[in-house]
Amino acid sequence: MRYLPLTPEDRAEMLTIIGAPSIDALFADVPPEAHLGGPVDLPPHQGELEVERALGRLAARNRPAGAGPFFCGAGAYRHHVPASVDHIIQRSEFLTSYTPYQPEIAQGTLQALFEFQTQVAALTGLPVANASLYDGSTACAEAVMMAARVTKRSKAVLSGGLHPHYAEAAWTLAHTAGVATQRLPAAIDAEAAVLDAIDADTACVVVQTPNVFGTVTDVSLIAEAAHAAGALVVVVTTEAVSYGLLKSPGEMGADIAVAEGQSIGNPLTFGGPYVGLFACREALTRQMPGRLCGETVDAEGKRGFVLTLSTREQHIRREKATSNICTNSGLCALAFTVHMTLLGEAGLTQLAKLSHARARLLREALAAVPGAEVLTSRFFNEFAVRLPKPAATVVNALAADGIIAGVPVSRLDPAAGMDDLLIVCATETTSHADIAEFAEALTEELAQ
Amino acid sequence: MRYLPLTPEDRAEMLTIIGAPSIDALFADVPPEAHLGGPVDLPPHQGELEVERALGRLAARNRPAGAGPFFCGAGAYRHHVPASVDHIIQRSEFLTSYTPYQPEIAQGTLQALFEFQTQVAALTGLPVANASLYDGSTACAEAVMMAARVTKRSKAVLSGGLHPHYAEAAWTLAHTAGVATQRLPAAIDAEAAVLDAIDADTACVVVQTPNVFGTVTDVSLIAEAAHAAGALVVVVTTEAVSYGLLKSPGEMGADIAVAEGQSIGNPLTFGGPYVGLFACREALTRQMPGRLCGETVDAEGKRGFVLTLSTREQHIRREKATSNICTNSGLCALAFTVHMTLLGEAGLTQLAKLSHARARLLREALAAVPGAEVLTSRFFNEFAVRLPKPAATVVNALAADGIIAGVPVSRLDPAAGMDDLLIVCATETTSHADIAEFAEALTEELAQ
Amino acid sequence: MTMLAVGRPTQPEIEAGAAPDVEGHGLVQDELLIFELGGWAKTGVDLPEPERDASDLAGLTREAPIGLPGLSEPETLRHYVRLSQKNHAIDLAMYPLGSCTMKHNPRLNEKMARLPGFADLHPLQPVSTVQGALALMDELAHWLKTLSGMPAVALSPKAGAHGELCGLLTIRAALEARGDARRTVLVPVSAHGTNPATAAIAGYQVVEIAQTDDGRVDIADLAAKLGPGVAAVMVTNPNTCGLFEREVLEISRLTHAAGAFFYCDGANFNAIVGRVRPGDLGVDAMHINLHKTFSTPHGGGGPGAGPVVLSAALAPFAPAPWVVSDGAGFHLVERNEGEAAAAFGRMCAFHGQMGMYVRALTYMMSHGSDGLRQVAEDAVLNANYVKARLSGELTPAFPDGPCMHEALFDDAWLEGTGVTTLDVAKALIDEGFHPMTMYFPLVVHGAMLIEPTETEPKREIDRFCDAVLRLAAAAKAGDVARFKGAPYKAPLRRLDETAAARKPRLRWTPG
Amino acid sequence: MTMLAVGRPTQPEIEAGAAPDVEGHGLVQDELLIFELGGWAKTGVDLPEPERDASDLAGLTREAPIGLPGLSEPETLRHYVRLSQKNHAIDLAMYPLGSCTMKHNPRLNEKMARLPGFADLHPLQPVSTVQGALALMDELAHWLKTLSGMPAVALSPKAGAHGELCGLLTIRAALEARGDARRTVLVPVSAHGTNPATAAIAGYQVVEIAQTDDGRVDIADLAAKLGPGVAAVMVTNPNTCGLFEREVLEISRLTHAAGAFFYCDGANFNAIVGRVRPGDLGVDAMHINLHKTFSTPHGGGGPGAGPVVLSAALAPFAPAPWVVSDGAGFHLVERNEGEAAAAFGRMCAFHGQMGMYVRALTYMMSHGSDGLRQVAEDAVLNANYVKARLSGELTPAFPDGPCMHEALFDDAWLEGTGVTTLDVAKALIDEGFHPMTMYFPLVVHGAMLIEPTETEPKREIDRFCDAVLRLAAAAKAGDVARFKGAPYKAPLRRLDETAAARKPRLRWTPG
Ligand SMILES: Cc1ncc(COP(=O)(O)O)c(C=O)c1O
Ligand SMILES: Cc1ncc(COP(=O)(O)O)c(C=O)c1O
Repeated sequence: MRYLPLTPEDRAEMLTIIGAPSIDALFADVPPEAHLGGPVDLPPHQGELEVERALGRLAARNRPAGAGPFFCGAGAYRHHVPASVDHIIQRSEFLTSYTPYQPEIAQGTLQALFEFQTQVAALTGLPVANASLYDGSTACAEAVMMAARVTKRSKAVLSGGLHPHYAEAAWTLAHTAGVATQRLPAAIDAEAAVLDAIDADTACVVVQTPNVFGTVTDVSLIAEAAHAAGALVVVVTTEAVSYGLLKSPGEMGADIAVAEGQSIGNPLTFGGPYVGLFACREALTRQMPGRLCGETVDAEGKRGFVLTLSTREQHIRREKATSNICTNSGLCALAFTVHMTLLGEAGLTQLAKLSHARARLLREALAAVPGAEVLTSRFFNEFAVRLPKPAATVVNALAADGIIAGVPVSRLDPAAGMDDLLIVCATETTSHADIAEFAEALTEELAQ
Repeated sequence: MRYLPLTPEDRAEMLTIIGAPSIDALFADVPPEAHLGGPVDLPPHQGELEVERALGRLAARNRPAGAGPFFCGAGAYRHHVPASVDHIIQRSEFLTSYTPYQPEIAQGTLQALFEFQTQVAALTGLPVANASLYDGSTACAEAVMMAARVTKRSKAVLSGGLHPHYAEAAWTLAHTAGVATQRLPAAIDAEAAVLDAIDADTACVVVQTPNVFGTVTDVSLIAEAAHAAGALVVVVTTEAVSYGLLKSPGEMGADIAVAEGQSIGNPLTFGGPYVGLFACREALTRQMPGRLCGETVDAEGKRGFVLTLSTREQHIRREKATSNICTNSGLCALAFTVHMTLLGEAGLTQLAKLSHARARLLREALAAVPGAEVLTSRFFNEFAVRLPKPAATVVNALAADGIIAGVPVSRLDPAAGMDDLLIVCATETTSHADIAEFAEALTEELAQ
Repeated sequence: MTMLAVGRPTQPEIEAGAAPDVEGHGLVQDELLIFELGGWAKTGVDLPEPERDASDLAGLTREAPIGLPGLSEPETLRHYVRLSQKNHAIDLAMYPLGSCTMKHNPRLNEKMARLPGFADLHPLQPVSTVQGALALMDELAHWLKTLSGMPAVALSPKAGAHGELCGLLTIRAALEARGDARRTVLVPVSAHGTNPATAAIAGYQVVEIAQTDDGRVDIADLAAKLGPGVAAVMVTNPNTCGLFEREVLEISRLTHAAGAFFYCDGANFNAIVGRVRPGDLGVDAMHINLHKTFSTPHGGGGPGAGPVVLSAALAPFAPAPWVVSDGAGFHLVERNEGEAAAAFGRMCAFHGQMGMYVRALTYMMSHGSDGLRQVAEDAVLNANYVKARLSGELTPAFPDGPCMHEALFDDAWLEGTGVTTLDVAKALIDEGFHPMTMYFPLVVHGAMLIEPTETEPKREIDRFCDAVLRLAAAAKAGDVARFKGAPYKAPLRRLDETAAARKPRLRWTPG
Repeated sequence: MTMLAVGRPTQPEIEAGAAPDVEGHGLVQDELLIFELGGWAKTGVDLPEPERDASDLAGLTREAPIGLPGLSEPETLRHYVRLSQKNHAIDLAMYPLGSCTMKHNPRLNEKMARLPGFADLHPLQPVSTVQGALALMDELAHWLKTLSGMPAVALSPKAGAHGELCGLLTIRAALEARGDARRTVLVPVSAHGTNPATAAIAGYQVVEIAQTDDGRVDIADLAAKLGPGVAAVMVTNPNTCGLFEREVLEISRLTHAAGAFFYCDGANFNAIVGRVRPGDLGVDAMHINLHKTFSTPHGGGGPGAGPVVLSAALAPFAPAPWVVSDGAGFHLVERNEGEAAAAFGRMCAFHGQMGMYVRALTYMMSHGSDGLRQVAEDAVLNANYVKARLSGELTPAFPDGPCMHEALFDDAWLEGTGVTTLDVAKALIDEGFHPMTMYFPLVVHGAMLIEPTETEPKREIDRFCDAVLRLAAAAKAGDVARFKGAPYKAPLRRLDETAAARKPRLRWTPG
C-alpha cells in the first residue's frame, strides 16, 4: 500500500531483531476474544484515481457557493482567498509540523503565531491575543467561562443579537460548570437590552456587533454600565472583515473580544475548520484559555519565539487548567495571518468598504422588491429582510432556480418566531449581476 | 499593484540617489518618436478575483478529458498524475529557481536531474541520457540532426509510422540544414519498410514503436541492416508508459532513442509543456544536444552534481554548438522523475500492463461494433479502426453526445488518404463504463 | 542566460578551510517580523473601488488607524517561505513525538479537501444543495462506527480534547436522564493532561487511579475507588505508556457494575485500528483524533477533529447536529428535537470540521479495511523495533513484553552523566531529527516517549536509532557540552523560556 | 501531546560555544540518490489488477528488468522535499541573474493553469470541445501583438531559442518566396549564445558586428557588412549590456535598405513593455520569453515559451498551427494550407506551450496596460538604483547614461586583489543571495550582469548592495580566503566542474 514503506523483508528482519515470532505476538496483551480474525467489513484499499473519482462524485452533489448568486452569511462568509495564501499553508514545513514545542526547530510556526497575535490584538484593539481557539463559537464559550473565573460570579447575560449557535455552545459549556446563561429575546437591534439584565451576580454581558441580524452597535455605553456593575464585557464578532471599517471592541470598552476569523484567509468548507480569535485586557492574561506565543532570546542572544505561560494549560495544570484545549487552529491562524499581511491596513479597509458597498447595493435592490422589507438599519455587510411568506420556503424555491438567497432565521432559531425573516449578506465576491438576478427572482417568487 | 513592491516614496528616494529627475529620464536612450505617451490599448489591471473569474469562464468553454468517455492518444496520453507529484513541482525551491548554473545552491535541481537521466537511460536501455529537450517531436528532429553530424551524411529515412507532426518538425529543422528527409507512405505496420530506403547517403532511419497507428515493432532486424549500411537507428516513442512492458530501444539496437515523456508525471495541457527524452550510445555523448548533469565532488570531497560537457552548448560554442537549445523542460522532467520514483519498476510495469489490458477491452468492444474494423494487430494501448464513414464525421457526432472518440488520421495527415481511420487509445483512466458507452454510441452512429 | 560563458569549467582553488567570519547564512535567511518590514501603506491585493460610501455608519466607524502593515505579494510570499524553512516537519525527517502520531499526510487528502464542492460550501445553504457533503459525513460515520464497533458517533467535536468533553457531557446527560447525579471521574495518573482538565470542565471531581509497576491501571485501586458517586472511568487504551491495558475487559466490567460509564481516550487508536474494536472492549465513549490515526495534518498545532463514537446507551444524548437520511435524501437535525430530543446541547457552531472529514475519509478509502489493519501492525512493529534497538543503551520504562505504537524510556540510563532528557532532546535536533516526547507521561521519570508511526521506513528508523545510540555513547563518555549547548545546528540555539515567562512579550510593539 | 510536562520552562544552562563536532546538520539533511535508497520492489502507487494479460505481445515484451527503484509515497515526498531545500529560489531571496529576468511568479498563474478546463485537455480533441482554449490563445496573441505593436504572432515556439529559430525560418521563407537566397546573418559580438547558434542551425553564416565603446552596435561596421547576401540582422534590444540601442531606427533603416530583415531578440522586453513597441522600431520579428517578461516560472531550467511577433511582410510565412476565427467560432489551421499556405513548416507537435499561455495571460490581465507599463519603469528604476549604489566601489562597464533593466560591471575594480568575478559570485552565496550573471556578455572583461527586476523591494536591493559593498571592501582589504574558499555556508562547498568534465559520470551505476 502506497503509504506504507515497510517491505515484507523489512518486517521479517525487524521481527527477528525484536525477537518476536510474528506480528500477532506483539498484540499478545489484547484479550483473545477481542482479536479480530480478519479485516473489518469495509471496502479494501483503492488507488488514488479510484478514490479521487469517488470523492469527486460526492463533491459534484453539492452546489458550491461560487456556482451562482449566493447571499449566505450569519457566521460564515464567502471572501476571496488569494492563491498565495493557500500556497503558503501547503508548504510541507507548515502543513506537516506539530505544535511548536521544540522552539529551536519551530521558529517558522512561532514567528507566524507572534505575528498572528499582534494582528489580532491590533484588530480587536486589545493588548493581548492568544494563538487561536477552535472557532468563534467555542471562543465565545471560553470567554464566558473566563469571565466567571475572573469575577467569581455565575451568570452570563447573552444578547438577543448573539448568533444562536454561539448562545447554545456557550450554554452547553457554562451550565455544566454551574454558570447560568440568561439569553435575551432575539431582536434586530438587541444589544442595548443587556443592560436591564445585569445584576450583582452577572459575570459578563455578551454582545455581538455586527450581530446575527447584521446590526452594528457602539457598545461603549453598555460597557460603561456593565463595568459599573462589576461585570465584564465580551464583544463577539463573526465577520472579522468588519474590523476594517468599524470601531474596535477595545475602543468601545470590551474586556474580552472574541471573533470568528474564517473570513480572512479561510474558505467556507461547510463550517469548519475555522479559527477562533481571542483577545483581552492585559490584567486578564493569566486567565486566558489556549496557547500564547512570546518573544525571548536564544543562548547567543538572538531574538526568538516560544510558547509561554503554559502554566495556564492542561498539560501543566491538568484539572486546574483555564481550559482543556490542546490542538487549536494553527494552520487556519497561519492562513489568517498570511492573508492579513497581503491585505495590510489599506487592503483590509478597502475590502471592508467594498463589502459594505455591495451590501448597500443589495439593500437598495431588495428594498425595491414588492413585499420585502429591510429591517436592519445599521449594518456592515448583512441585514435582515422581512418577507410575506416563510423565509425557508422562499430560500428553497430560489435554490431550485440556482440562487442561494441567504439564511432563514428559522433555521438558526425556530423559537424566535421570526419565520418570515431572511438574513442576507454581500461581500466583494457578490457581483452586480448576482444582486440583479436575486432581486428579480425574489420579485417573481413573492408575486406568486 | 500587488506584484510591485516599490512605493511612491521608494521611487522618489531612488531617483534622488540615482540623480535622475524622473523615470522618463531613465528612458532617454529611446528615440522620442518611439515613446508611448500612455498605456497601450488594453484593459487596466484587475484583482485576483476578477482575473480568476475571467479565466474560469474560458476554461468552462472547454470539455476536459476527464469529463466523460475519452479515447484520444496519438502523441499525448491521459494518465493519472499522483497529487504528490504536483505538490513537489510547486515547491518554491523547484518552481522559482533558474537553470542550475551555480551548483552549490542548486543541488536540489541537479540531483533530481541526475536521477532523471539515470531513469531515462534505464527506460531506453541506453547508457547516456540528457537533462531533457522541449518535447518528443523536437527531440526527434534533434536526433536527425545529430545523426547527420555523426555520420556526415545528409539523408534521413522517416518511417510511415512516425507521428506526422514529428515528421514535419524533423523536416522543418533538417531541410534548412540541407538534410533531406525521406518520409515513407503512411501504413499501419510501416517500420520494416525503411529498410528498402536506406542508401549510402542515409544518416539514419527513424522508426517509431509503438507507432502512430499503435503498432508495436521489434526493430532489431531493422537496426542490424541499418548499421550494416552505416546508418544510425533512431527509435521514437510517444507513449513512455510502454517502456514498462515492451523491449527497450537499446535492447533492440537503437543508437538514439527519443521519446515524449508527458505521459509520466505531466498533464495533457492541450499539448504543452511536455518533456523530450533523449538517450544514446556512449560514443555519441559529445554530439548530444541539450544539457547534461554529471557527478563530481566539492572542495571537501562531498559528492555533488553539476551541469557538464557544456562545450557542446550554445552559450560556450555559439555557432558551433550541437543545438541552440537553452531553456529546456526542467520542471516537467522533475515531474517525470517524481512520478517515476513513485511508480518504481513494479508500478510502471503494472501501469503498462493495465493500460494494455484496458486497450484490449476496448478492442474487444469496438471489434464487435458492426462496420468497425480494428486494423492494428500488435498494439500497446492504442490502435487504428477503419470506419464505414469519415472518422472526423464520426468523432464530431460522438463529441456532441459527450464522447471524445479518438483522433481521426485525417486530422494528422489528410494526405495519407486514410480519412476512414480512427486512432483510439485507452489507459488506466479508461473505465469499463467508458468503453461500453463508446461502443454503444458508435454502434448507433454507424447504424445511421 | 548562462554562467561561465568563459567556457572553462571551474575547480576549487584552495583546500576547504573553516568558514571565516561570514555575515550571511547561505540559504537560511534571518527574517524580521512583518511589522519591521515597514510596509505601512502597502497592500498585496488589488480591489475595485467601492460603489457606495460608508456614510450610513457615521459614528460607528473607526477613526484611529489599526496599525497593521501590509506587503506586496512577492514580499509576503518570500517572508513566509523563509519562515517555513525554520521548521522541522514530517516531510523532512522522522518526527517521533510520542502520543502525537506524526504520520505521513497524503497530498491526495489536501487535493480532495480543496474541491469547490467541499471547500466552497456554506454551512447554512439549503440541505438540498449540500447532499454530497451530508453523504460524506454519513459515510465517514459509517467507517468510524465499523472500525470502532460502536453504534453511533458524534462528529462535531473539533479536536481530541473537545471530543473528550463531548463524551463526558454525553455521559452526564445519560446519568441525569436516569436521575442519577454523579460527581466524580476516575483518571489514571498516566493520563494526558486534557483528561483531567476535561473532567473538571465537565463539572466533575477528578480522582486519580494508581498505576501498576507494569504501567497499567491498578485494578484493585480502581475497584476501591469505584462507587455510586463515580460517573465515568476515563482510560487511555493503548495507554500513554504505549501499553495495551491487558485488563481492559475487567475495567469495563467493574465500571459498568458500578453504574458508571467507560470513557476511552482514543488518541492512540492508531495502534489497534482494524485489529481491535473498542466496542468489543466495553467502551461507552471514545474520541478519535482524525489528525492522528487518520492522517489529517497537524498544521503546526491544528486544526484537528475529534469525533466521538458512542455506545447504544449514550447515543440518544449526542449533541446536535445529526445527519439523518430517508428516501428523500439526507437531512440535518440541528436542534434538540426529533431524533435529537435528548441531545445534551451543541459543541460549536455549524457541523464540525468538514475539511478534516474529507481528508480522513480520503485516507480511509485509500487504505481500506486491509490497509488500515496493516497500519496498526506496522505502527506496532516499528515501535517495538525501536524499543529493541535502543534497549541495550537506554532504559525502557517497561522492559517486559511488547509495547504497542510507542516505546517509552526513562532517564535511568543518564544517571550520573549530568545529561538530562531535555538535553538529549536538544542534541537530537543537531542530528537532524525532531525529538521524542519528553517528560510525559508523568509517571515515568525523565520520560522519553518515541512513536515512529507506520509511515517511517526502516532506513529512517535505523538512522534515528543510530543517532540516539551515538548520543548515548557520548553522554556516557562525558561529552556534556554536546548536550548542554545543543542545539548547535538549528536555526536558533537553545531558547530562554524562563525569560519569556518572567516578563511576557506577547505581541510586537513599536520601538 | 506536550513537551515539558514538568512545568518548568527551561533556559540555556551554558553560554553558547562553537559547535563541537556534531555529525548531523540540524534541519538540512544529507540525501542519497533514489537508487541508493534501496526500494527495488517498492512502489508508491496502488493500481487495480489488469483484466487482460499481454500474451498478444509475445516476443515484443521486455525480459530483463529495467533497473528502476521505487519508493513509497512518504519516502518519495520526503526525498524531494529534502532536495528542494538545497536550492536557492526567487521565493527565498533576490536572484539577480542578468538577462534571466527572475521576477516573482504569481501563484494565481499556477492555479489557473491547473483548472481542468486547461490542464486536462488533449491537443487533438475536436475543436468544438476546446473553444475556450483557442479563445485564450487568440486573446494572448492579441495582448502580444498590441504590446509589441506588430500585426502577427507565431505562438508555438517552446522557448526563446526556439522562437529565434522560428523567426529566422520565417525570414528565410520570405526571402525564398521572393527568390532571394541570402546566406548570412549579422550578429553583434555581445549577443547571447543562442543567437549565433540559431543562425547557424537555420543554415546561415554568422558574421559578427562590432560594438562601440558605449556598448551599442557599431553602425559603421553594420553598414559596411550589410549587403545583398545578408538575410537578417539579429540585434538584442535592450541589449545584453543592459543598454537601449539608441540608433535602433537607423539600424532598421539600414537593414531594410539592404533588403534584409530586422530580427530583434526580445529576451529583455521586460525593460520596455508598455512603454516602447518594437513595431515602432522597425522590427520584423521578435521572440518574447513568456518565462521572463510575463512571469511564467523558470522551474529550474524550463519549460518556457517563446512566441514570435511578426511584421506584415513576414506574417504569411509563420508556421502552423494558426488560430483563426469566424462566425462559427475558433478554428485551428494545422497544416500549410488556406491562410497558412505559405507557412514554412512546423516547429513542434501540437500547438505549443498552452500551460505557459494560461500563466502569461493571467499575469497580463492582472497587471493590465497600466501595470505592465509600471513593470518596465520599476525594472529600469531598480537596475539604475543598483548601478548608482555600486558604482562607487565597483566599475560599471558603461558609466555614462542610464542603463535599462540590468546593471553591468566589469572586473577592473578587482584588479590586483587576486579575487575574480567567479570568486565574488561564490562569496555572494554565503551572503544569502544568488550571484549575478557572470562572464556574460563576452565583450566585457569579467562581466557581472545584475538584473533585480521590478518585483524586488527596495529593502532587499539595499540588502544585496550592502553585501556586495561589504565584499568589495573585503576584496580590497585582501581577505582572499573569504572568496577563494567560498561558498562556506551553502549546502555544498565549491564544486569541481573540471573533474566532472574530465571523466563524465552522467548516470548512477551500481557499486
Ligand atoms: C493521549 C492524548 N489524549 C488527548 C489528546 C488531546 O487531543 P487534541 O490535541 O486533539 O485536543 C492528545 C493529543 O495531544 C493525546 O495525546
Ligand atoms: C538575451 C537572451 N536571448 C535568448 C535567450 C534564450 O531564451 P531561452 O532560454 O528561453 O531559449 C536568453 C535566455 O537565456 C537570453 O537571455
